[in-house]
Amino acid sequence: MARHVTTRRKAINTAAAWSVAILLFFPILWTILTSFKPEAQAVASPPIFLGFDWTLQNYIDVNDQRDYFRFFWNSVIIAVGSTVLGLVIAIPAAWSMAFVPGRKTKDLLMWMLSTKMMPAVGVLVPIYLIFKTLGLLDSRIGLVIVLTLMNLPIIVWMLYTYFKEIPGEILEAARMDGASLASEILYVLTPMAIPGIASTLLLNIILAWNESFWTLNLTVSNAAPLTKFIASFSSPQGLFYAKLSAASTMAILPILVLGWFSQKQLVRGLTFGAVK
Amino acid sequence: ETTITVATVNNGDMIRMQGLMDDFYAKHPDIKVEWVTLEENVLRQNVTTDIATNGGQYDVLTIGTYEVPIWGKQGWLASLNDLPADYDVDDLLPAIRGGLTVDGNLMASPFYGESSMVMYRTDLMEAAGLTMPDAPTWADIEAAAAAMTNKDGEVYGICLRGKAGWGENMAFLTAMSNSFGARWFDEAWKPQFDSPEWKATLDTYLRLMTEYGPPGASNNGFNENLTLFQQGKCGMWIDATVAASFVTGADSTVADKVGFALAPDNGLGKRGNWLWAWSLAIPASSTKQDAAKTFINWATNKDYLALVASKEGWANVPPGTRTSLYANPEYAAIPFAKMTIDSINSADPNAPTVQPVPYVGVQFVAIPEFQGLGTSVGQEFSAALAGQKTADEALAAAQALVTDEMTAAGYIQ
Amino acid sequence: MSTQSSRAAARLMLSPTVILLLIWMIVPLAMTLWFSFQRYNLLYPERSGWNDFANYTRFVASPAFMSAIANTLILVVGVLVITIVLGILIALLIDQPLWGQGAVRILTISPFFIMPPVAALIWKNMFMNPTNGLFAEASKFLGLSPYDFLGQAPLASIILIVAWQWLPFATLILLTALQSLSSEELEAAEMDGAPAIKRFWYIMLPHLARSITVVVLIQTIFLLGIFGEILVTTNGGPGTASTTLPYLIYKEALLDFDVGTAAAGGVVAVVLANIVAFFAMRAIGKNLEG
Amino acid sequence: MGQITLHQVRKSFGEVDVIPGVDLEIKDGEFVVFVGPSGCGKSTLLRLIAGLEDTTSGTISIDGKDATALPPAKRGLAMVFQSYALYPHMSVKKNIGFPLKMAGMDPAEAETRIQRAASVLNLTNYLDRKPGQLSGGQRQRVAIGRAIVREPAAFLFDEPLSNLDAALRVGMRQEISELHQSLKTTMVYVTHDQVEAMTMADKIVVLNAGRIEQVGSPLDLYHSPKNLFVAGFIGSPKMNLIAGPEAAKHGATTIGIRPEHITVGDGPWEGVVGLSEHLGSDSFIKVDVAGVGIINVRGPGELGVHHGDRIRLAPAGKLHRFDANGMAMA
Amino acid sequence: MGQITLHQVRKSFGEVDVIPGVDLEIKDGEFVVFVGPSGCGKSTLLRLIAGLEDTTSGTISIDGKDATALPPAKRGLAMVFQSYALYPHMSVKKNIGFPLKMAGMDPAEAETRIQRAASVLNLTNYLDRKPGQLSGGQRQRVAIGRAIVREPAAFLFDEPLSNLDAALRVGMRQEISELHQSLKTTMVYVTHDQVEAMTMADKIVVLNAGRIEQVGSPLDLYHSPKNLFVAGFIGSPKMNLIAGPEAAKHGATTIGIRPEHITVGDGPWEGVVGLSEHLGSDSFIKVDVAGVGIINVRGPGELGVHHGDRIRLAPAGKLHRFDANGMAMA
Ligand SMILES: Nc1ncnc2c1ncn2[C@@H]1O[C@H](COP(=O)(O)OP(=O)(O)OP(=O)(O)O)[C@@H](O)[C@H]1O
Ligand SMILES: Nc1ncnc2c1ncn2[C@@H]1O[C@H](COP(=O)(O)OP(=O)(O)OP(=O)(O)O)[C@@H](O)[C@H]1O
Ligand SMILES: [Mg+2]
Ligand SMILES: [Mg+2]
Repeated sequence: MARHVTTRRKAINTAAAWSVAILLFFPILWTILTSFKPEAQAVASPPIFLGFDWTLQNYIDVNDQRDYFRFFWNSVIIAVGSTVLGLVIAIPAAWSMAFVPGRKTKDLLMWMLSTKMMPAVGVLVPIYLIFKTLGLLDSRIGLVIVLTLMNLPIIVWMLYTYFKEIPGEILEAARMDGASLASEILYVLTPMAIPGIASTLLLNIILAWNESFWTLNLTVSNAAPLTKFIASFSSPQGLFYAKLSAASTMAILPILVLGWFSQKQLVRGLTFGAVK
Repeated sequence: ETTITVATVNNGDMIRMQGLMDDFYAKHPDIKVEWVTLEENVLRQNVTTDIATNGGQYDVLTIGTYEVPIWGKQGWLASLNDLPADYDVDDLLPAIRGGLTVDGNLMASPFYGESSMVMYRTDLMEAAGLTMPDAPTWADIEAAAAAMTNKDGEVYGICLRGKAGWGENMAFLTAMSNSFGARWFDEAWKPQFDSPEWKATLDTYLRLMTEYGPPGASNNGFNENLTLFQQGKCGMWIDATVAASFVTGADSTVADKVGFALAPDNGLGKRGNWLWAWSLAIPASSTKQDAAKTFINWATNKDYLALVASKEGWANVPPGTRTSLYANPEYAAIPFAKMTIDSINSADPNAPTVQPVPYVGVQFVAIPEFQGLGTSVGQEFSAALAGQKTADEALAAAQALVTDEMTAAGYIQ
Repeated sequence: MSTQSSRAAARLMLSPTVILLLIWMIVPLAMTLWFSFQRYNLLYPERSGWNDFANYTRFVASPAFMSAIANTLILVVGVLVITIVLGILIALLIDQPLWGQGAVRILTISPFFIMPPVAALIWKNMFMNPTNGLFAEASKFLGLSPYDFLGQAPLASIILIVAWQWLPFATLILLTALQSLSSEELEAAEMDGAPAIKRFWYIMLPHLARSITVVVLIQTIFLLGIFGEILVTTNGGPGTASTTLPYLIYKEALLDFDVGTAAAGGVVAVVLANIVAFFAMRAIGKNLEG
Repeated sequence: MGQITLHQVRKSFGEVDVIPGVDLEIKDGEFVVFVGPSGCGKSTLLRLIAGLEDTTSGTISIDGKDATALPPAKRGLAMVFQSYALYPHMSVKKNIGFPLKMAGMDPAEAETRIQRAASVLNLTNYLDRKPGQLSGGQRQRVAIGRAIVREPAAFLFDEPLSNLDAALRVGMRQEISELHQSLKTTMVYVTHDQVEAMTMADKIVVLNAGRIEQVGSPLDLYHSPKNLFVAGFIGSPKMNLIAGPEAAKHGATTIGIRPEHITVGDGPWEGVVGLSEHLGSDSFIKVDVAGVGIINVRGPGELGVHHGDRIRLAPAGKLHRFDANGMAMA
Repeated sequence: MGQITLHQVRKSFGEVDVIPGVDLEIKDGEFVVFVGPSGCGKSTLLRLIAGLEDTTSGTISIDGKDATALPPAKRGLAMVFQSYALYPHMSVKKNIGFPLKMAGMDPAEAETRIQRAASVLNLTNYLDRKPGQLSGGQRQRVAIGRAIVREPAAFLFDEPLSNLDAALRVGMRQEISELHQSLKTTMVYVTHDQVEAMTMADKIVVLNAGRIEQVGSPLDLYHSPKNLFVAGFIGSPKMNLIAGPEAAKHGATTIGIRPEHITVGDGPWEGVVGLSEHLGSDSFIKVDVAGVGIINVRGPGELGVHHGDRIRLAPAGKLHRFDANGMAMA
């Protein structure tokens, strides 16, 4: 494989790969561009790519209409909160399955995953009623709980695959060294699994950030995250492409940037142990 | 200090109100308003779930003429009979007020009201050598559509709603069917899609749309058609009266070339226009009813109209709720004002059809099942528009599914 | 590692997850099951009581049901096929030496981060709209008449949108897998006289089998529940052309507010999902061993 | 102090009896090596002593006290793992200090102990490195350092050198021997490499399928293997084992003779040279002797014998005799 | 047929000259071993021959024809990789048959060839297993099987035994030697293990930093190393290399004497025994001789010498002399 690759060949590869990448990215790029257009130029025919009258007005309008940062903070709190809570619950579970496996461990994992197959719409009313009874409607806590439970199987699974790569001998060494179970997990396992935990964290923040069924239906205003913010911008009175694009950009950009920066860790985590 | 949560749709008038809150806070410093602004469908889901499960998360709801009679009957809404005198309930347009009154109690206060009408391009009509009567028939419409269509030039004679949904294509088609003498149900709640009147309605609709309509119409709703019209791609558009201010507004390329006419009829005594009002109501479960009433009074009072007029001009005043507005000479000067009030006045939610019906509602049937039914039937008709079904197949399917649902729901014994 | 005390500790530490998930699964499921036998419409508080199997028969007998099942399967399989085939091709491409590999990866992965409703809005309004969308503009530019994606090919359009969102996931997993293929194995094949195509077919593809399995498993779980994209784009239409099982349940639950029937639909969906899962996990579980 | 006694220790995994029942006495300060083929239960036995596995039955006592039910941390033993099992996220210093931290030792006292251990092991210059930045031999030493600081009653080693390359292995082997000489602490050492066993052990325990075949000093085992298994296992190249009429001549079922105890030239056995390997210092040849079988011979480097030559061989050292049960005969 | 000639072959990776320029002639049927320390370019040289790397300059010809630009598949060579590089998803049979399938061979004919290869390599019973179900030695044989079936002009091996454990390594080494004797095909074999090199090679090529230090038969290199590098590299334990006045006595900068060429008892050097290891068959001792340094000695198993003893040593074999440039002196 280490054979020399001609520059010509590399140039062709580069051109092809960039074409594909730009094609995939184009819808996002177009949305971002549109968000800087005056409304009339947003629907101009033929479309204007760059030579339009750049404006920030859409962002100003959008922020005037809705207090963006309130939604943003709710998104952050809910996404991070549910992920961290999930990790706290999942780390011991993943430890158990990875280091003290039983005959049923694989089945248990599959079962956990299968809890995700329940169609959310089908159980909305039961959950809604439970939440109402517990006073959790429109609370961040409530959403954190739901999203934690939603993503718990994924978190457990990802951690499990990471932990399995850690040699059991190291934990035994800690035990020989006099560490209690808690110290073993706290001082040895967790720091060793930091890369894995980080990518689990990232992936689940993304999943939680983008969750748009429970967040829409269980919040009103106090706990409303960005999905709710977006839901207030598809207007019944006119397709405000530019404003919609601005709102969309504001909703996706934080997580997009996070995703870009953590791309390496994410990719490792996404493989769910499929690649050794 | 009391905080009330107000749920609204995200249309222009509501957004404008949020910008005018300084006035409210100045007058009522002890009340704070928390806005929940949502797209119509999401709003309806959230609000309905809340009110039906007694969730109590909202103090003021923005709801339509469809919900008011149903919810009012369930006792879910607080009566607004005791609003202060300056509210002047008698100033409300009778058709609108009628739609919001249940058993003699006003259950919601209209924020703005609308009907539907024909908007057309005066320049194209002129070029075609035609004139649009103020009260056209469907034949007039078809002739005008044929004359204005120039598909190569991307001008389509008529744009109508095609996107499936009880509030989308079915709002239009139900209103249209009224002028053809059709109805959803007879007095025994038997569905009527097998009637020749419905057949005529659908045939006409499909003929208009396939021959003179824009491509992809089966996904066009209000928004899509508005954009098309503003870009000068539609010769005519029959839709909500509120659209008038948009097609003549700044974003429109044809602002100065738009004429208005009443929705068409077939000489049967009913026109094909609807009646709708976005209204503010208070859930019976709200614990802050006084503050909520104070807010509603402020938002739907005559003074509010004056406030908007003073800040944003008469053209931006929420229309269609008060007689006094149309008596105001400044407002009457607006080109579409008269056509709007005439349209509203020509619809009667309590007697919507040529033949008698057991239900209330012009472009809907005010029963809880209608959202589902309307959407399913709307899907059939939009499939017919997309060319995936014939009109007869769509009607037969509609008849069958509505019969099933109504039987299951116990309307048909 | 398996002393009695560590086994006891393991059970203890596993229990919060298992108990929480059990509650999360059983409580709503039990309530759903209960509701599914009730007359229960949110808008008719006065109508209530035991309803036998009426909700089920209504749900299953509804004309949209069979097409919803078919559409659900087509959607899942369609997206899987597209993401895996394109994913492999793109992964092979990105794996080659090229300039700006990092940037290419970043661009490629981006669609995965987009909120589903936003993705649907973008595609519907700015691309597939037959009058204003970029596709329409492109066909006009080419002198063709614009294609009405959502009207004429609603399901295919939705598949396209969903596939766009999931393609990065498949691509990146497959790319990582490709990179884990030992170069010696490829060199051995080269020495054995296998040309590039055959190396792909006989060496790379089998190597990817495990990753493909994971892609199928994870995506199936997420795809079975998709309805937000449908709601935003086609509302399940025209006709029932893009109505899927979750969308059908949505209609019962949030348009009709018929909790009973929606619950029956939910139970049916759970049963079907588990049938799919049973076979999928059988096949996949094997592939994941070792 | 570090005397370990196993009494009727049994271990089974599910149905499988991995250790059918072992009695063993390890004296304080002894260097005991467990050898045996792969899968014979060496690691399992060591882990039972460490407390990382529960015994199925039997008792383990350390310094006279029953430790069978004690958790690993309470047994006062230290273990060095095959993979070293260093904590990759901690510096060398933290690695070595970890047991002390777990024991809640006063940091100043811990620091002195760490420094002492580091200087014993020549690690003083590497205290701030992470394990990833160390060579194999250095990692090995850190693992030992982590064991030393606790001043354990005994050290347990599980094939600590098997991941090192040949040259390093020789060096580390010597270092561990020297460590034992200086600390005089009991060491239990598992290996399957018999050179390690021979050169390091005070006492070798030969295991086969979970059973102890023979316990004794290295030269004991070399010179007087108790049975065929030990005879075949100890010594490299392997002892030639000859059955049949040739053995019968010596009144045994099988006779054994080591390759280095055969001379080439004259003698009773005639055969054809098969493989012949010349290493310069030694020559290894395989001779096919009719009626006897293949005989391995180790001769001097100058042995001028090649593939296909016909030569004669003579036994020239101890001849081991085994009975029908494979047991050595007097 | 399998003659390989390298003429002024040079290879650089970017700036780094890994092979500065090598000339080498490999005769048909020869067993040639490349040895050298890690990173010296053995693998690179082998991969250049295989065609898996392009030469930077120079020519490689196979059987007299220029093969420098031929793709690997066209060179008619077969390679066995260090990691075996078996196809994990194919059965043993499919693995072995893969090159034949790629060559489009008739399945019946392929089947006979596979069976023949399998029986040569004792794999007949494993044909339906996957590589994951095989032991290290069996995998090794499958890899060889895959090479054999093609009846190549030459085999290339890149450290094929380095992943096996010691005992297996000895066995496989002999199997490969026997294979060479029966097939008589040219083999080029890379290793850094000098025992392998010594026992298997017809001709050893010692590489150091990409340069050829010496080419010759194993005993040539053992007895007459051309320079210090080869002297130190060939032979185990390593040759004792002594510089200073002791060397000057012999008119050299450095003198070398192998551990097995030193006798204990009487002699000119007196020292203290450091480490002494007794393996039964041999004893290895390190003696610290004042003014000379540490001398390694290999003696017989019965050598009764222990740590701390003061003994005398005498050179009793060839003494190698090297000049200031490290080259051997006549
Ligand atoms: N956790 C376990 N469950 C079931 N069987 C086991 C377990 N651990 C070990 N065994 C079995 O017990 C036997 C002894 O294993 P052990 O690891 O003690 O061998 P060993 O002598 O250390 O071998 P090696 O030299 O290969 O390390 C083996 O047959 C092994 O398969
Ligand atoms: N693809 C490459 N790019 C850059 N340098 C390389 C490459 N492959 C090998 N090298 C360098 O070339 C030199 C020789 O490597 P080579 O693998 O041939 O050594 P070797 O003798 O086989 O060593 P070992 O015994 O460790 O396998 C090394 O210094 C190595 O770092
Ligand atoms: Mg072991
Ligand atoms: Mg190499």
